[in-house]
Amino acid sequence: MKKLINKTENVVSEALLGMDAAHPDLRVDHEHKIIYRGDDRRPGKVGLISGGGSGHDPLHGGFVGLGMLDAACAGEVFTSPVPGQIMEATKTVDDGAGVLHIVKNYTGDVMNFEMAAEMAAEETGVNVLSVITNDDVAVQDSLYTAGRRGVGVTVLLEKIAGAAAEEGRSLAQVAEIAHRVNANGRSMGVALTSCTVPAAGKPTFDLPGGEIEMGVGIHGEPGRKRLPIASAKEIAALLVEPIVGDLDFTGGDGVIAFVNGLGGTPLMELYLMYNEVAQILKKSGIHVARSLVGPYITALDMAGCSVTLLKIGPEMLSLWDAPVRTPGLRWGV
Amino acid sequence: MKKLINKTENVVSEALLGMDAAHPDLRVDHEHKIIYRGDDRRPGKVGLISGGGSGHDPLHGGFVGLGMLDAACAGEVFTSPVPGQIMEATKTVDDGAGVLHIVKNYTGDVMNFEMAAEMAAEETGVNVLSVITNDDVAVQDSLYTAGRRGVGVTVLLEKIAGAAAEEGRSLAQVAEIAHRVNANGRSMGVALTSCTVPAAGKPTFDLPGGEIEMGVGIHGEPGRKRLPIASAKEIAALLVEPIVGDLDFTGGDGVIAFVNGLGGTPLMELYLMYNEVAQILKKSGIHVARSLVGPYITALDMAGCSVTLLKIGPEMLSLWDAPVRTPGLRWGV
Amino acid sequence: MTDTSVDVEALDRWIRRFAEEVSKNKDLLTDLDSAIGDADHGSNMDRGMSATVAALDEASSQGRPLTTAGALLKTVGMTVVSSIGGASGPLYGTLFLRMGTSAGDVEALDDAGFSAALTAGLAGVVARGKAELGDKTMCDALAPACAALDASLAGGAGLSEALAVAATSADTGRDATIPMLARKGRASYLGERSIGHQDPGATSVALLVNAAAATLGSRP
Amino acid sequence: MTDTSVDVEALDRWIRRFAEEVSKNKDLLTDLDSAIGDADHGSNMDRGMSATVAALDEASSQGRPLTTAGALLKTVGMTVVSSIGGASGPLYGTLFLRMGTSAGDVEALDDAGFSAALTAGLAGVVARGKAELGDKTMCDALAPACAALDASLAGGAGLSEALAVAATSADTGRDATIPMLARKGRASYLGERSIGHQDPGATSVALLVNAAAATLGSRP
Ligand SMILES: Nc1ncnc2c1ncn2[C@@H]1O[C@H](COP(=O)(O)OP(=O)(O)O)[C@@H](O)[C@H]1O
Ligand SMILES: Nc1ncnc2c1ncn2[C@@H]1O[C@H](COP(=O)(O)OP(=O)(O)O)[C@@H](O)[C@H]1O
Ligand SMILES: [Mg+2]
Ligand SMILES: [Mg+2]
Ligand SMILES: [Mg+2]
Ligand SMILES: [Mg+2]
Repeated sequence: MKKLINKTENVVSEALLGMDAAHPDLRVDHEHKIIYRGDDRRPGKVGLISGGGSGHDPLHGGFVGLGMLDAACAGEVFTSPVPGQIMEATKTVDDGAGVLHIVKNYTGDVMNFEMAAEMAAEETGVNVLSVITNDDVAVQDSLYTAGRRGVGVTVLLEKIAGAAAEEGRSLAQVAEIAHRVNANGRSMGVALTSCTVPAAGKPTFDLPGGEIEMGVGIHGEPGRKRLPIASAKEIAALLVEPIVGDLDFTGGDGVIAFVNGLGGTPLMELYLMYNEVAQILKKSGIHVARSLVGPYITALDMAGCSVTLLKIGPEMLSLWDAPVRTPGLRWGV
Repeated sequence: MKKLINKTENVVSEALLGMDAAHPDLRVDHEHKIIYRGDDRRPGKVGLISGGGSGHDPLHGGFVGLGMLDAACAGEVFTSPVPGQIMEATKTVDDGAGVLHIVKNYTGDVMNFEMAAEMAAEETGVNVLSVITNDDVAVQDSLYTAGRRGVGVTVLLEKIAGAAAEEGRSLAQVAEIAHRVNANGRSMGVALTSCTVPAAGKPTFDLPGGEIEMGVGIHGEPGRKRLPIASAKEIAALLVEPIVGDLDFTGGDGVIAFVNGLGGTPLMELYLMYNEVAQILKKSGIHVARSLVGPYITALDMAGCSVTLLKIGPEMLSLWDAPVRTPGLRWGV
Repeated sequence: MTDTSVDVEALDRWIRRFAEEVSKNKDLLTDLDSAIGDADHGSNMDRGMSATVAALDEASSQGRPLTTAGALLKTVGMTVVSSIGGASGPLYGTLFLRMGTSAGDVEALDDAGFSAALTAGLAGVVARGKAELGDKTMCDALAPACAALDASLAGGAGLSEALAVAATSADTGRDATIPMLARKGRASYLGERSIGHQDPGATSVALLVNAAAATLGSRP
Repeated sequence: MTDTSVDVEALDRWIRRFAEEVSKNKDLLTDLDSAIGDADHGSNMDRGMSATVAALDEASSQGRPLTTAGALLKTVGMTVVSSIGGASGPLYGTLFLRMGTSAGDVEALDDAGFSAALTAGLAGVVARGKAELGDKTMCDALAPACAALDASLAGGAGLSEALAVAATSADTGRDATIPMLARKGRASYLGERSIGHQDPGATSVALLVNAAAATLGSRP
């Protein structure tokens, strides 16, 4: 394993020191590993919190700021934060209007956020609602399993719900639009290589020379199946088909099309993939209203990408276009 | 080689199709492989053009837009554009106020831009000035060699000169500040892995398990020497020492400190490196006025990073802070 | 037969032994989690149990020793919850917290009391994680261990003997996860591909029950 | 002796042969460039020479054949300049453009005329790239080849023989780049580490001169 790190145990805390130094707009609580907005918030604004295992940068810490999150709790690499952190962040950002927890659907994340919400409510009576993202069509959904993973939609949701909160909407309203975003988004990912968790010191899975792993998440979990490496055009089709097969994206005001890099794949390839995705969508009669291309929800150094489609209407579109000022997404301000 | 591509010959043109589709703010001339600003420019504004081999995304195409470049010419992967492209872009962006060519100091880039400037001047009489960036302290400079490579400073220069042009300064003034940026910036890079040029199909160099390559550029050129992998703290020292040994960065208004990812290294490690760099600068009495952390001038999928320091005064600082709206850098607008 | 007394010191020994075993088997647990998860179960458990040992040390060094079984187990649970994260943090945390509640403010537990506490812990894990038997989780080692412990004690065995049986059951339960198709936790994302791999959580649970057999059964 | 006539057809054969050789040696050129450059000299030259062959084909198919040596060489030069980029684009482009200017509007060059054209090409490369002998560049193969060609012709050899000598000189010049420390081009960034590697540009120049020896010397 070759990484730009010191001790593996300190990767997360040292990266937070760097984020803190690089972004005067943010305030970092190093004891609790929480990244806060450093600027003034609208009084009485609903608080937006997310968090999860580290190693998905810029998610979540890079999405803290005006128009997006109020706080992000950083867990160990690929390990959800603990209830204490989440409770601390919840109490800190609550301004009386309540707090929304944005949680990716992993057993660990769900349970830790759940415990934190219970504990925070008990301690201070803060009103907490949660939205759980579960957009990964690679995973067969069922009442009897852990269900689908939360992946790319999380980024879009944090932006859109963040704008709704910034507008001054109530907790119930912000939660409602957040649920709507999740319900209307689907994702699918592919890995060309595994990632290497610093503490593990070696790649999580072996991927022989000529193979790719279809249906991976963002934790180096092995995917659903291996295939021989194919062209970008073929891979794009393999990613888009299960997405559009799962939800009807035609008609209406179109979609936000999001091609996400998993960390080790350069932007040039992501643009090339986006071209393939855009062509498929065009042929399928799906109108692309907005697009996003880049590494936004990553899996350490994994090479590969994911595609997310989010069906939108005028309301979501205007929330998407609303000003945002975070290290990871910034426009209109 | 595993990449998200179709045919290796089409990598650049297909990535440009994707950029075009993803960025309605840009206009792409696919025949000439030129990325133009799609929005309205101030009338009579000096035109800023850069370009170079592809594979350094977001440089240069991702820096086209308000407050930065007017056009970027995309060469083949790691191969400078040809004079015809550059001439075409020069004629197109000239608004009577002349055009500045921003060229990284590589033999090929310098010669192709030179020929283009000669041809454009001959054909249309457009006034062209050039600035050549050569900030890489890994390379020993001499009158008798190709001199130092242009690397990280190019990003900062495109931003600062872009802001000067946007303000309405004359060609001579824009060129002057551009030269000043180059004169005050220094960089140094390290690779943890080689990159793989699509047409070559295999890594440009072999880097055995436990070794790193110090003093690499952005083309997978082997560096100056190999060392056993070291801690982030040690690597940061090895990068910063030759920079501050080459130019005095203490005093004055401080520096822009830029930790750049080479393509395959995740943001978490870049932040961790930035923390180490910031600590060294603090100990050395160098004030960090602004910082930039992320993959901005890359070498395809190479893992590693570079550090750039730019000594600034109030003028450069305010040009740095001025609004910019490009796919790669965006603030204040 | 006389009941074995599981007092605070014995529980402390148990937890420390578990921490040692986790540390020794850290790479194994992470390797198992690499195959069907995200390669962190070893470092998660090791981080949690090191923090727990540190918390136990601190409590005694600061002169506020944990004097009841309930207090000790709750401290373990709280430390685990607040230092692990992931799935194992809340699950192991709940296990120990519920054991603590079940144990209550007593200096020592009798055999039945220990068995009841462990079963209460299992119930907490099930309540929190909603896993059913056969879902390929830590429950597949913990549930048979609880059942065996209870049955052995009911059949007249001493704690020593009953815990030995429970440890064997945990091992068998752990091994039985290999052919299972995962329906909970990260391994469930793999569908059919989860078959043929041993569950990391069931493996750490087997270490926990074996540590109990090695430390609790002996009369003081 | 009678001069060999290097006419437009002969030049066309030369260029096409060079294109073939470049295509055959594409991987070799890229491998050499991987060691001390950026791994693209093979694909650069191949892209340029394929475009050149296409340009020659197009000119004849569109019924506006290149009727003079100057016109043909300038077409080659312009195509190379506008399709390669990098260092080799302007350098090879200048080589052929200057050869074209030197050749002028004639249907055929005599031996001395061809030699003069090649030497003019070399002068263009030096003017553009500022390399000196021993800098480990294409000049280290091209300069000795020009000198040998000129000297052989002056000594009374026919073009065939003189080009054979020139080709040998180019090969020797190419091999002599191995121990050199690069002072121009990308290889110069490596400093001492450039020693021990053959220069890719000198290697492609040797292909060019060998292609001339194979195609130009024979009397029609
Ligand atoms: N819903 C659940 N109920 C019981 N145990 C579970 C559940 N989900 C996961 N587990 C256990 O947790 C283990 C994984 O723990 P760990 O790797 O530490 O957490 P994470 O999956 O968050 O990375 C699995 O091997 C499994 O035994
Ligand atoms: N200044 C120069 N003068 C002459 N030849 C040069 C000069 N710089 C580079 N070269 C030649 O160009 C070759 C590299 O060409 P190529 O790889 O196609 O371009 P690039 O270096 O831009 O990638 C070198 O091997 C060398 O022979
Ligand atoms: Mg985990
Ligand atoms: Mg090149
Ligand atoms: Mg795990
Ligand atoms: Mg090259």
